[in-house]
Amino acid sequence: MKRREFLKSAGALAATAAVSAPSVISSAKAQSRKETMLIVSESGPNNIDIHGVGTNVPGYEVSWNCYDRLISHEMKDVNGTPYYDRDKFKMELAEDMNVGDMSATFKLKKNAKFQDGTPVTAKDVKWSLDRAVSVGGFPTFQMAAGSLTKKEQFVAVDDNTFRVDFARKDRLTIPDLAVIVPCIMNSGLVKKHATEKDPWGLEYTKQNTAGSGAYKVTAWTPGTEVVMERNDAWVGGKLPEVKKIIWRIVPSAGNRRALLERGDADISYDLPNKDFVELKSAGKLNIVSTPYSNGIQYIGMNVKNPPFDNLKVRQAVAYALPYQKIMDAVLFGLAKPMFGAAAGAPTQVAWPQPHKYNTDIAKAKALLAEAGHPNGFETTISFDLGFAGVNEPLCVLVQESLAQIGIKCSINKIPGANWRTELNKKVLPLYTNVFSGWLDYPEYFFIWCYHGKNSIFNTMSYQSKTTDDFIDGAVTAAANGDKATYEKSVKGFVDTAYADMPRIPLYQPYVNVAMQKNVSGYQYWFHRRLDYRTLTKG
Amino acid sequence: MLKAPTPEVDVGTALPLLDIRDLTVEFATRRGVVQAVKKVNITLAKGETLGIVGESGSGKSVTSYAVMRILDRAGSIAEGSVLFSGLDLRAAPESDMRDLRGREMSMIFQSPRLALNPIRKVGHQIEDVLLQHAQVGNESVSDKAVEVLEQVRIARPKERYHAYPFELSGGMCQRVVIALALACRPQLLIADEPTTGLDVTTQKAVMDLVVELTRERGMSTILITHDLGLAAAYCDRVVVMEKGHVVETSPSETIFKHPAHAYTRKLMRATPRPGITLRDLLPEEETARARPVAHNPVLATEAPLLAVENLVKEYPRKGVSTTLKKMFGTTPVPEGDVFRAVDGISFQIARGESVGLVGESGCGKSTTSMMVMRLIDKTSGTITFGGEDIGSIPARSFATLPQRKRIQMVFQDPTDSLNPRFTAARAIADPLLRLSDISRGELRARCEELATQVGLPLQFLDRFPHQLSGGQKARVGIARAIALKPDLIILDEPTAALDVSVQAVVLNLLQDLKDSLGMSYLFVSHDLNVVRLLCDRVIVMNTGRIVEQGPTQRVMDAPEAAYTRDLLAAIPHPPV
Amino acid sequence: MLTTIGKRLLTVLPTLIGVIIVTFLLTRALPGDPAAYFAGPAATKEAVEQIRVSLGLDRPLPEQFVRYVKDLGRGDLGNSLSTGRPVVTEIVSRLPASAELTLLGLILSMVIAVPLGILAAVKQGSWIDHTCRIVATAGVSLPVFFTGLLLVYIFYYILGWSPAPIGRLDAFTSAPPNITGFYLIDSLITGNFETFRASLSQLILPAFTLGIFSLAPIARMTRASMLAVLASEFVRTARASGLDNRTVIITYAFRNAMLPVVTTLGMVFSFLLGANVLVEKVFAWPGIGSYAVEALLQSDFAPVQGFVLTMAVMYVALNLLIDILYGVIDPRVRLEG
Amino acid sequence: MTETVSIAPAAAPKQSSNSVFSHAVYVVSENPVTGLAFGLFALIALCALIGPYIVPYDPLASDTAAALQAPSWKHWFGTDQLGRDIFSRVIVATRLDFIIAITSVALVFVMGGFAGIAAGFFGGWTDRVVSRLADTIMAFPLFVLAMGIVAALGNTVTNIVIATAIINFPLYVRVARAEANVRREAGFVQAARLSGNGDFRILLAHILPNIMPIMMVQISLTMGYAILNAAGLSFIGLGVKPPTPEWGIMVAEGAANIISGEWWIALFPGAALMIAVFTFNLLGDGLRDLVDPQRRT
Repeated sequence: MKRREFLKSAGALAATAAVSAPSVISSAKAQSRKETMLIVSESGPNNIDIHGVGTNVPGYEVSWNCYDRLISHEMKDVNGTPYYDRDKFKMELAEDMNVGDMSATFKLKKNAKFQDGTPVTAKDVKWSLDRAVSVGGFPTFQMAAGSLTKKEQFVAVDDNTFRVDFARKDRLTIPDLAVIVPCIMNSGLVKKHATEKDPWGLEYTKQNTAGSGAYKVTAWTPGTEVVMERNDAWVGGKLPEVKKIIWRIVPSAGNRRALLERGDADISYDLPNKDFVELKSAGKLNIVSTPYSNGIQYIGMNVKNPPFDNLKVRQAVAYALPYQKIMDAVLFGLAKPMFGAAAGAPTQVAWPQPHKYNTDIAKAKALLAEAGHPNGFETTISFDLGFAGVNEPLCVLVQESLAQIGIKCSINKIPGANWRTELNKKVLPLYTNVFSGWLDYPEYFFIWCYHGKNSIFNTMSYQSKTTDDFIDGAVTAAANGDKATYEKSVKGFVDTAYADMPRIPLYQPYVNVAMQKNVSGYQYWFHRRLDYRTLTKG
Repeated sequence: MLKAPTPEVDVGTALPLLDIRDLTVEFATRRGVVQAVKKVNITLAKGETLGIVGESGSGKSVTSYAVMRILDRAGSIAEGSVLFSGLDLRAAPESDMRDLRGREMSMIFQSPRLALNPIRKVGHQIEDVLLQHAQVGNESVSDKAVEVLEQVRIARPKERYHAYPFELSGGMCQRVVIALALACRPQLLIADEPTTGLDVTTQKAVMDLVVELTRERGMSTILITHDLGLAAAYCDRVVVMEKGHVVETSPSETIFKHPAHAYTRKLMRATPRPGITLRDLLPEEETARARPVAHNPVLATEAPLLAVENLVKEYPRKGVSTTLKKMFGTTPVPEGDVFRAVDGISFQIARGESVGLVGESGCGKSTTSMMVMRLIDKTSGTITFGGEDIGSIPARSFATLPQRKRIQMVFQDPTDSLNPRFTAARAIADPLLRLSDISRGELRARCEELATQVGLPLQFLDRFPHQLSGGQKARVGIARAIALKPDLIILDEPTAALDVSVQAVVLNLLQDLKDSLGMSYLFVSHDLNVVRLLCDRVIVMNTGRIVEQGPTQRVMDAPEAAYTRDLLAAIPHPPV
Repeated sequence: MLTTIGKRLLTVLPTLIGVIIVTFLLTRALPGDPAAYFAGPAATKEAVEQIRVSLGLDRPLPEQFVRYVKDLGRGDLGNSLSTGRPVVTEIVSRLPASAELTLLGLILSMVIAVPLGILAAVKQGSWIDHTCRIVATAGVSLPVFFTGLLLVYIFYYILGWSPAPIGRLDAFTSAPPNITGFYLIDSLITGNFETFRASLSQLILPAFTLGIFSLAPIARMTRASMLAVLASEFVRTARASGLDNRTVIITYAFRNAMLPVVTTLGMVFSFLLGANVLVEKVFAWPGIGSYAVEALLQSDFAPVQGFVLTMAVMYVALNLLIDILYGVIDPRVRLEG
Repeated sequence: MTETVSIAPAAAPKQSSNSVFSHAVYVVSENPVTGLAFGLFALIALCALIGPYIVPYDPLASDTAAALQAPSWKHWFGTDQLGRDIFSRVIVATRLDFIIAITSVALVFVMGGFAGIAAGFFGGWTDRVVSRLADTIMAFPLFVLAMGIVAALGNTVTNIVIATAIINFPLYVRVARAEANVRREAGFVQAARLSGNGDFRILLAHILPNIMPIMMVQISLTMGYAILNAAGLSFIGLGVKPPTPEWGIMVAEGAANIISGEWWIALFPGAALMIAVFTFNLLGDGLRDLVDPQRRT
């Protein structure tokens, strides 16, 4: 209660300050201020081409807004927020899409031009998709997830017509053409900057945008700011209202909040949950919270090595976790619980869905004793320092809770840069992490995280023939439209995962965005970054 | 204020220039208030030269600081008055005092080099004073400064005007200080030990200059010194101070012929001068008790204890910026540019003999003693000690060799030579612990024995150096040097930092120890009067070479070298 | 003079070589695997391996070192893996930001600390002395990031006197043309007073944060050396010559007292450059400190090496400058040099 | 303070037993700031010693129901995000911070102090090697070097201590070298040589004790910087491991909450940190006076 009161007074104080303080921005700038969106975030892009080596997530946002794809998604309404519709596509560069049995044909918009004025042709499309499947690393991987692996699959029929040949039947192929990776580039322009060592011109696109998108990057200082200006000749959709985007990197979360509260920044989407909750209750800003699609934060355990190779130990941990405490103290309620489903609740054909465990220390102790560890054991719990705001208190709570059943764990902070290296070694005994799939299909998540082919995200080194069969079954059934088998398979792998419990889902995180009241047009996308094109300010 | 010219000395008749009445100066210290000057009465007539003589702690400097009102923060005038031309200085506001200082009364301090701002051209420093007291206008000030420099007999004053203090010799610096003090033609000059730290020859030149200038201008002068001889030689009247009191005030001649106060007599006697023996330095009652000086006949046939042949020491010449050295610790040596501190000297010391090594600063006497001491390595030549060539043993390894026991040293500065963190007993015990096989149990007894031998009361053994007086520290240093019963002791100006009365005692102690222990001494000193008392033979050095050596009596009475003659002539001679 | 500088430069060579070796080894000892980081979230082991080869990270250390030194010789500091730009360009564009901030911080600090130190020495033992000591010490007792955040909270969030802490300029003022890289100077040269005002107002808080942090060492040093000089013979002589207080304290005492202070400036600067890293993070300052920290945490070798090398060169240059300054103040050094 | 002519004491030699105490009393009473520093130091040392036994709450125990409470009678300094009692955490953290400060200083004193003395005393190659090493370290921006070391070796308390010691190395070398250099030609060193002391013994028994007073100032200053350094590392994320209470990491964690109004999370550990650094800094002069026998008249 006290906290609330304090918040109120702080808010009031800030409000008076805002009124009485001289405006930071002089009147001469007022006009440009109106047409400009100032975005603040913790980190910025390291590469503005999603095909580049090691492009980080902020880089995806630039790519999304500065390039077009053939197709995109329609919006639907989820709890009052526009939310991308997994199943409905809309045309972006394509004017028309015709999906056949083993191929899809696209007609390009005739008036589509790249930002340098050259028209967009099917050759550009082919070159861009060839590039995506050829450069290796993440983009190629993402393409492969939709069974797009070979250049031969992409055919420029004529200047205006483009065809994608399917390698196999896969229901993820079309959705995979609507993710960020298959963006269309100005092949002529990029090729000019290509070299023998760099045939795809990656060096050029790392620093420059060469697309037909709604915005173009006009200035970029890594780690400081990105400035984007509207492309007035954009044909991919309705011309955006905001003329200029200034994206400033403000590493200190406190300062980002201050900037929002003082009205200097228009939007910020990475703030601590606590701030979102408080800003929401203060009511000065628009706060939109949407659950991650197809994503969970979980506690993972390495099932290949003792002691977590023992199912009873894993179950003991699942009973020992302080789920509700985490929801309250770490997330401030801004997440969807993935625990404590009713005992008799049937398994859904959906992902993510809650498991049936709840905090029960007595049960956990009993299980641990059964597993042969009546006095517990020692281990380490690791987390990614890049997300310390959530991970650190979460791990502290987990550590404290596990100590009650005798498991003493020390906390191991791993800097963001090393996190994937460590995960890839697959030796961390106990850790917390988030995974979410762009493509919102249960089997997509499970292929990455539970399948025996042991991708990087199967961090538990989980191997189960049953699970593999169910996953493969679901993929095939989906491709063939066999709904019954599909549903059975999904329930099957979910049940197996919860029975074997190699990873314990904690909650489904929310994407939170804080905006000034005069900002509207926010849409939730699978990639969880901002789409500037629909934002308005007025 | 118009200055009345006072060409004649008129003691007693007119209003005195300076009248100090019942002056008491107090210092607030940690142990409470200490009176440094107690009820002092001094008058100074116009044109008079007054000497204030006393040993350290007598309050002579404090008196002068009180006159100038430049006492430390902790000090204050508690009582009495200071009248300057009838003006009460004690009551004068600070702004008036500032006007008086430098214009009406000036002061010269000891260590002239330190008395000048190291980073300001000497000409500008003189101008500061001239401008402060509005002696000249801005436009002609530099001409005036040059003129002032000229008056203190500085050659090429126009060039010197642009010199920094470090570019001038010690004597030259003192001339600049004098110029600074006299620039505004004050009526009173206070010279506080103006010649301490200067070589005898320079000392004489500086004193002569001061006297000449003050006489010429009819100024009054107060000369503060510990050297009774100096005071008597240059002053009309002498005030003797002891522990804050004035014990006697008399004309110079009287004070030497008929010292009235016992302390004056003691001081008088302790001042080394020609024609006396070592024992004469001690107060009368002690002279009687002292053993006569033993004369160990030196046998010419016997092999010498120490023989030095063609000894040379070269140093690389300093050339690179000192900050460079500070930053990088090493100095690249410019090739071929070396300085010969000791330039091929040869001499011998017999067993039981006491040899004086005399010369002015920089003549190489200290370097020679350090080489003989095996503290530094020679460049060439031989050092034979007790028949053994010790010169070829590296200095670094000599410290732990048994030969180390046989050559010891008493250092110039008793304070500097004692480890501040060792008690007296620990300092005396140090050589015993390192170089003898004395047991821990016997150690204390041996220390006490040594302390008794050097006349150090036993209760001082557990004190730290800063808790001891200068004389006591000197005794500790001597006790340490004789602890291992060495054959040769090098005495490096052992009394230079001591008051004369203490010096008298220490010199006698050294003589007694030599007699009883049969050691040889190499006595390094700049003071011929002292050397005369203690040494059988004397070696005179100048610029790294020996200019003359021979029996003390002969060298003193009939010097052969011109340099020796200059040296002897420069010693101030009190009226006898 | 030139030969002195030449000799000085020669003596710093071992230092620079030492810095190069230490940095190289240190960066290689960092636990991260840049290859895995840059392979992206979904890379296979083969993909990681491929990137490792393309980055030359599969070669033995000595070979990598030789290659690094060869590149250095050509003035090539390599490319930052995380921003993809040549490190040289990045440093050149970011150095002025850090230098402007640090210098202003240092100047601010000197402007406050030197008079404080003098005052404390002149009034030694008085309450003024104690207050100076407490104030200066209190400044150095807080972690810089905390001071910075506190200042932002008070002067931006609560009072609104200071502009938003988002770097060198607010989002709507354009940067002045790049002449010296120092916004204050460049905006003045081009007569753009609005930009000057904007960049100055952005600079004030971070510069104060740094300044507060370095008050103590400067004030302490000034006081100590002032005390020593005030007790010296030549100050006594000056007083005995009747020179007024101002001349004694400024012309005689202060100029001499500045000598040791000037020598410590190099150290204080090095100290500030370290603190700068944290201040830049708090104020979203686009300097090289924050750049290096990010790179360090991402195991991005090239920027870290480039940063350290730049700092080492700056440190050496600064010390050279201090030597020259020392020579200007102290004739004894001038003559010998 | 310059000492005037020292007057030979009249007191009997047995004075030395209680003089240490009376000297301490004098040093403290002479300078009120030093007195304050000594008082605070005693308080800090006491907290480090008995802190964990007197605190009202378990510093590690979370209580999410009582999270983010403002200071009250129940929780004097309020509670943090996980409902832990900040007062208990601040008090318990004293020990760790104290240990970090003391061990890092001890380490650098042993390394830098001895290297510096040897460099100043022997000169020549010893000096060249030590000075170059110090210069090399000095040429790094020190905090970044500390970050690099901790990042490379891993963020444990030991490594923080090592990194802190390394970055302070040049400071110790400089001071020790300069002081030893001044004394290498001193009379008492020559005398020690005449007494048959080898170089090593002169270094340890004669020179080292004499430069202790000035080293004391250095030690106390670097003790403060050690804590600041650890705090800075925590801010970057390279500090000690959670949930161990440590001032720096508590300030760093709480710093994000200042703007949202929970000032107490950062303020109290910040104040504790400030008081400690402040105390260590001010202590130096007092310690010097205490250790210096010259001042004990």
